[in-house]
Amino acid sequence: MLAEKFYRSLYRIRRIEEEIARIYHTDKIKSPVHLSIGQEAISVGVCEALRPDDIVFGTYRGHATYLAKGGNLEKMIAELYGKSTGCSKGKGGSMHLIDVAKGVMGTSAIVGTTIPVSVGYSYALKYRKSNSIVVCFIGDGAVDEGAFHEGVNFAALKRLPILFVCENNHYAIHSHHVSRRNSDNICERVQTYGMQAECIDDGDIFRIYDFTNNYIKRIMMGHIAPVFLECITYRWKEHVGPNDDFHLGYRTKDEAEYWIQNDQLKKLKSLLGADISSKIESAVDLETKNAFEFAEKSDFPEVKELYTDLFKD
Amino acid sequence: MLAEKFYRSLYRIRRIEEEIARIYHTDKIKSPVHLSIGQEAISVGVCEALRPDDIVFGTYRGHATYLAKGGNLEKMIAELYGKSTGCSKGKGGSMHLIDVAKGVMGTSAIVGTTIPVSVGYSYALKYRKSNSIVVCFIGDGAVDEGAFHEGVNFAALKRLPILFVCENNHYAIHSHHVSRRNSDNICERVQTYGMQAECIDDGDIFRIYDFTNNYIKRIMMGHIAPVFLECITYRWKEHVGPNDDFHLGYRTKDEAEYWIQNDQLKKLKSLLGADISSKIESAVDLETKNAFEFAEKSDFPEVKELYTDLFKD
Amino acid sequence: MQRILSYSEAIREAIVQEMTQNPSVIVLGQGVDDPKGILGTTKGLVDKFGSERVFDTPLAEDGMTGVAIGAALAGLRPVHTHIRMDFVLLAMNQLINMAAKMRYMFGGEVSIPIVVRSIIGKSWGQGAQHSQSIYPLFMNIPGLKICAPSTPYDAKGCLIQGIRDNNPVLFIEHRLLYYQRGHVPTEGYTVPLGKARILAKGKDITLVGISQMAIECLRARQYLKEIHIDAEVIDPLSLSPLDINTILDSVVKTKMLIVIDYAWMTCGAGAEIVAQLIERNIPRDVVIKRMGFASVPCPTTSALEQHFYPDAKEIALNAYQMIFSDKKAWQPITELQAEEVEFKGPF
Amino acid sequence: MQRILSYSEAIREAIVQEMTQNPSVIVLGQGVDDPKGILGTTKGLVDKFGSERVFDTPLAEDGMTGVAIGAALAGLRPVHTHIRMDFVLLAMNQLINMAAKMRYMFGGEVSIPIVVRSIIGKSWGQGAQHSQSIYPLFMNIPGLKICAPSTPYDAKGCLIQGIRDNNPVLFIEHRLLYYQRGHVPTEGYTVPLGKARILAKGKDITLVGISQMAIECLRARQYLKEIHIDAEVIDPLSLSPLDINTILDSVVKTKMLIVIDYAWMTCGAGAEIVAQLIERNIPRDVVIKRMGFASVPCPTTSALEQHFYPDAKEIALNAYQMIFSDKKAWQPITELQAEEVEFKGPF
Ligand SMILES: Cc1ncc(C[n+]2csc(CCOP(=O)(O)OP(=O)(O)O)c2C)c(N)n1
Ligand SMILES: Cc1ncc(C[n+]2csc(CCOP(=O)(O)OP(=O)(O)O)c2C)c(N)n1
Ligand SMILES: [Mg+2]
Ligand SMILES: [Mg+2]
Repeated sequence: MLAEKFYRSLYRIRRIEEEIARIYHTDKIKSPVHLSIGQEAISVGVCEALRPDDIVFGTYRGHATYLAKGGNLEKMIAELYGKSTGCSKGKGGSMHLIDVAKGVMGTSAIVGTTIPVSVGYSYALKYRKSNSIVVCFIGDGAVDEGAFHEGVNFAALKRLPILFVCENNHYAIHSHHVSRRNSDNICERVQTYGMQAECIDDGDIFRIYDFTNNYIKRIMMGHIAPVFLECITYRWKEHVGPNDDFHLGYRTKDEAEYWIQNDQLKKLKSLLGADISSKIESAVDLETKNAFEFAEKSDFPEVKELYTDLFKD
Repeated sequence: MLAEKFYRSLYRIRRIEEEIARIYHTDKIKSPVHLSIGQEAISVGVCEALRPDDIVFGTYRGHATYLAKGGNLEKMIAELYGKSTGCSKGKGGSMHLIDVAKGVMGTSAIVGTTIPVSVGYSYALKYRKSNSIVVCFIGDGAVDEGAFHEGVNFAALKRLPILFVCENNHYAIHSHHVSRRNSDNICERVQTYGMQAECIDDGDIFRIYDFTNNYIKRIMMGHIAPVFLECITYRWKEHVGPNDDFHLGYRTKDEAEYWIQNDQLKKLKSLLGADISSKIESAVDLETKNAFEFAEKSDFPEVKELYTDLFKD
Repeated sequence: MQRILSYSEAIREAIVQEMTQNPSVIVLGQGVDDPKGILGTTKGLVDKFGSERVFDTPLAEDGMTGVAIGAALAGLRPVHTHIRMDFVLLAMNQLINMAAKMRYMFGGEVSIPIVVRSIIGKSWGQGAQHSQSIYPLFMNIPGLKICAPSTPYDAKGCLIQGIRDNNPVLFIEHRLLYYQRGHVPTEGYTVPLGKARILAKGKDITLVGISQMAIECLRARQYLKEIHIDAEVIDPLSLSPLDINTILDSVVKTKMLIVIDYAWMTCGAGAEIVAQLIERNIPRDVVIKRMGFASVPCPTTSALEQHFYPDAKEIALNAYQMIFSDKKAWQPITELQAEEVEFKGPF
Repeated sequence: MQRILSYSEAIREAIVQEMTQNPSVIVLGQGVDDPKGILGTTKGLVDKFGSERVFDTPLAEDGMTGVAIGAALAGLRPVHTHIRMDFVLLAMNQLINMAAKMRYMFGGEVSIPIVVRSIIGKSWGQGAQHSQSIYPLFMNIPGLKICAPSTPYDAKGCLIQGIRDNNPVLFIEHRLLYYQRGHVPTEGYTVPLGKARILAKGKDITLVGISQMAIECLRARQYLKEIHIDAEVIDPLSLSPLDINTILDSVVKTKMLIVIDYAWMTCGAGAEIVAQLIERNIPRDVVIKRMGFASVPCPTTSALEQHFYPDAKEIALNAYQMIFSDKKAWQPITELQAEEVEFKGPF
């Protein structure tokens, strides 16, 4: 059942990020964390529709993307801990997660950089006549960058199998889009490049799922073209770190209220009922506990690791 | 009379560029020349509407812009000859023309670079509550660049007094826009940034003039906002150099035919009649002759000039 | 009496004073008007000077650099801030193809008085894309001035000089320096770009430290006192133009030199300093060494990150080994108290 | 029998052979499929291999570099061409923040087999924005390989090696070298990146010339024969990794070194070579000099441009002055015939 799958993935991400937030003060995680709390339904809705061979690229706010696409949990937590068992051997940290086997092709800390890279990956897929697609998750801030324009243009030009997913939480760090753009009409802009662009403004996970599903169906039928999905959403925590930041004054709790009420996690839970949800929760809680234990117990990389992984022979 | 002014400026640019083309094989001009022949009416139409304090920025294909805005002719030819009397003391060549006194703030050889620079200049004008505007001339190739997106966005965001003029000749070197963009809808795209954008597709110099004039009127009435003007046009000569290049096969003479028929110079001449036009022509011919003589007679810079003009004290 | 300010306060004071006395000075950059105010350096400026003079920008490093250049062409003096130097890689085209060249290629007709502030420096676990210090790339380019002062006094003086300078100036601030405190005069004053500062006199070895490495050199100097080595510590302050003579004089005296880049070493400032000294025929018995980042991207895990950066102890150890021609792994006994607060994330 | 090809033909042959044997190799860049075909190096490729493997791009250097990186991540081997290295300044973000770092920051999970071809070199009157050779900027960055061969033989061999290499490789071609002709074997062969080539043996002085400067060094060597000076000429071929040992061995023998950068000297390859030699304790009596571009943007007028670039006569003069400790303005009597056609614009 769809709701159950969604709930499992969503609860899992929320649970893990809350655990990260909880232990963050201990300094065991010496890596800046950009939590997705409040925005997870987008990654879940999209990734639940994806097939194993589909590819995702994410941003530094990438825990949800990584986990939703099936990225290895233990390796992620170990990565945050800087351990050699981490998905990037401790060299990447929270902002550089990867799981090649699961099609998570990496997250980047430079805003906008994954846009053309995702497009290039999808070029290769089309070139190989693969049926797979690439999903490129970006924030609304990335839309400001020249790389957005150049990347989207090329995807449209070559009609590539790529789904752009823009998580529009209205802010880039503390900067609201009104101080960055004349109007908030990303989809309208994207359409002029020659691709379909739609906005889902209520965070509904089923709508996000359906949209992605339909896109994949069209790809399978041979209608290869890029598509753009904007999802309005809200970041609950501070830009980076485990805390709330409404006291800073750049945004208000009121503004957040709709999104807190609209929490997809809560909605799914009430859909499923207590029996099912609590079963899922205890399984996830155990998995979470184990993952953090795995990270704790793992070793730090040896000093000689500083010099490895620069070049491939 | 408008047509007379237009004809003088247009004939002058054409005449000078043809002279450049004529003597180019002598290697006296050791600087790559990107001729505007066929496209001059855009610069003339726009610049005839400008006031002395208005500012223009142009590209490496900038002879027309420079001359139409009143840039010093002798200094331009001397610059092409690499003489110390050139507008850039021989250090800039054909691609780097400037006449600060006339508001020609410089042309650049890196596609797209003058876009944000023009925008920044117009920010300063608005900041100073000046009535002047900036005109930023670009080619259609510049639209591909991230700098276009970033520059246009900022102009729209801050509602700056800037007129973008895109000379759309369909080609970037030998590359037609179909190999660079999904569709040829620049204005539609620009509108989504939140600014007026219009296309003049027939090269009519009076329409170009009127458009600019109206823009300036609105600015004077205090309606400060950026505007985008696309002018469809055609480059008659090769991308760089004095020759025709229809033999290369990337474009056809047929395609050019409409524009050659539609030559604004010819049209203006027939409007004016032979009397007036030939009076203008002989004055310009003399001026041209003098300018080349000036360049010929001027000295090359002394070797010590190699090291000057790096920093301002 | 000495007035003590932090490095961050010194920078803010420089900006406030220059903005006050010259309406052409404007401040732009991502987050300059936000609650954190670029680690405090731009805090409150928007209230003081208004949103036309102090403004946040879109995430558009190349474009906004062009905007700053254009505003400068029109006579403004923009101070453009990047919260990490890594992001300046997006602005190389405007900085190198335009800002550095326009005056020359237009035969002196224009000038580009911009200051580009960028923050370098470790904090913790920032990783490959949030830790770079790429000043060597700019040192290669004629037409740019670059400075990276290490003390609050020089931060204020160099920044005021940078804002008044009629040319593009890159101003580089290390995150850990923000907690440095020191004497800063109240009035506006300038420190010239192109004159190195001898932070401490000494006779046995010359330590040249760039940006925060100058502070590490001062610490290393303390360590070395234990074994009666008297190190001279030089902060070049300005990397372009580079004051080689102050370094040369010191090296002629001490016959030993370590240059510590806060950057990768290949084609770095250390290489340039060594090459310039050799060209100036320094005495043949001078011993020279370069230090800097490990030749890899910066890893996040502290287990590796701590070996990526040079520090005071490693500098002291290298000095010890050079002086005694000894490979022994000497360690100072005393543990120095960090004068500056150790950075604690996240940011 | 020797098969003689031009540098340009050698490059084209390398690409054709690699594309033929490996369907993962693709070619992209502005104008790669146009009638001029990047000075002939990509001419006819689109007809041979189709427009999915050989394609023109929008004017979007940053974006298209990202596209190449993404395609490489997916297992393709893109060869991305820039007709001038100046334009690579728009692609620094993708090259340095992404291509150079991804393998490391993902703990070895990915690799980025891209080749970035870029053309440097004077022709005439190109001026400040069309003449830059910014390889020193990339030498500072770990994670990139850089080569700039001077002969047709090495151009083919290094380019094939670059395409087969599993890492980002910058391949730098000087416009004037395109007219060099030389022996090029028919079959596909590789020349390793990381081993310098001794272009001519000699015992009196070592001349290290980068890219086209290697050819100028060969000419200088001819001039110097007049006065019985026997110069050794080295082309480093690969700048990252840099084969310092070949240079070191030569210098130990000749005791005299001139490094000629085809770039500005500050923080250039010359600086790095000097610093590495000093760190390796070369004999104290070695005399060293750097040459390179004048420390200004490149002017267009030939009256100044000819003094901007080093050339064979100036190299020979410097060698003469070093060897005889003489300030005399010596000039060779013979005038060498340029082996290569002098470039004649426009381009
Ligand atoms: C090129 C670049 N510029 C600036 C930054 C600094 N920065 C980090 S996150 C961020 C905000 C990005 O906002 P958005 O894309 O909306 O993503 P969100 O954080 O809201 O998920 C900025 C400006 C960066 N990392 N990269
Ligand atoms: C950033 C950059 N990329 C590539 C080039 C090479 N180049 C020079 S002119 C040109 C074509 C520009 O076309 P367009 O903007 O349409 O102007 P037009 O030549 O048609 O007037 C190109 C690609 C350049 N100068 N700058
Ligand atoms: Mg956002
Ligand atoms: Mg065009």
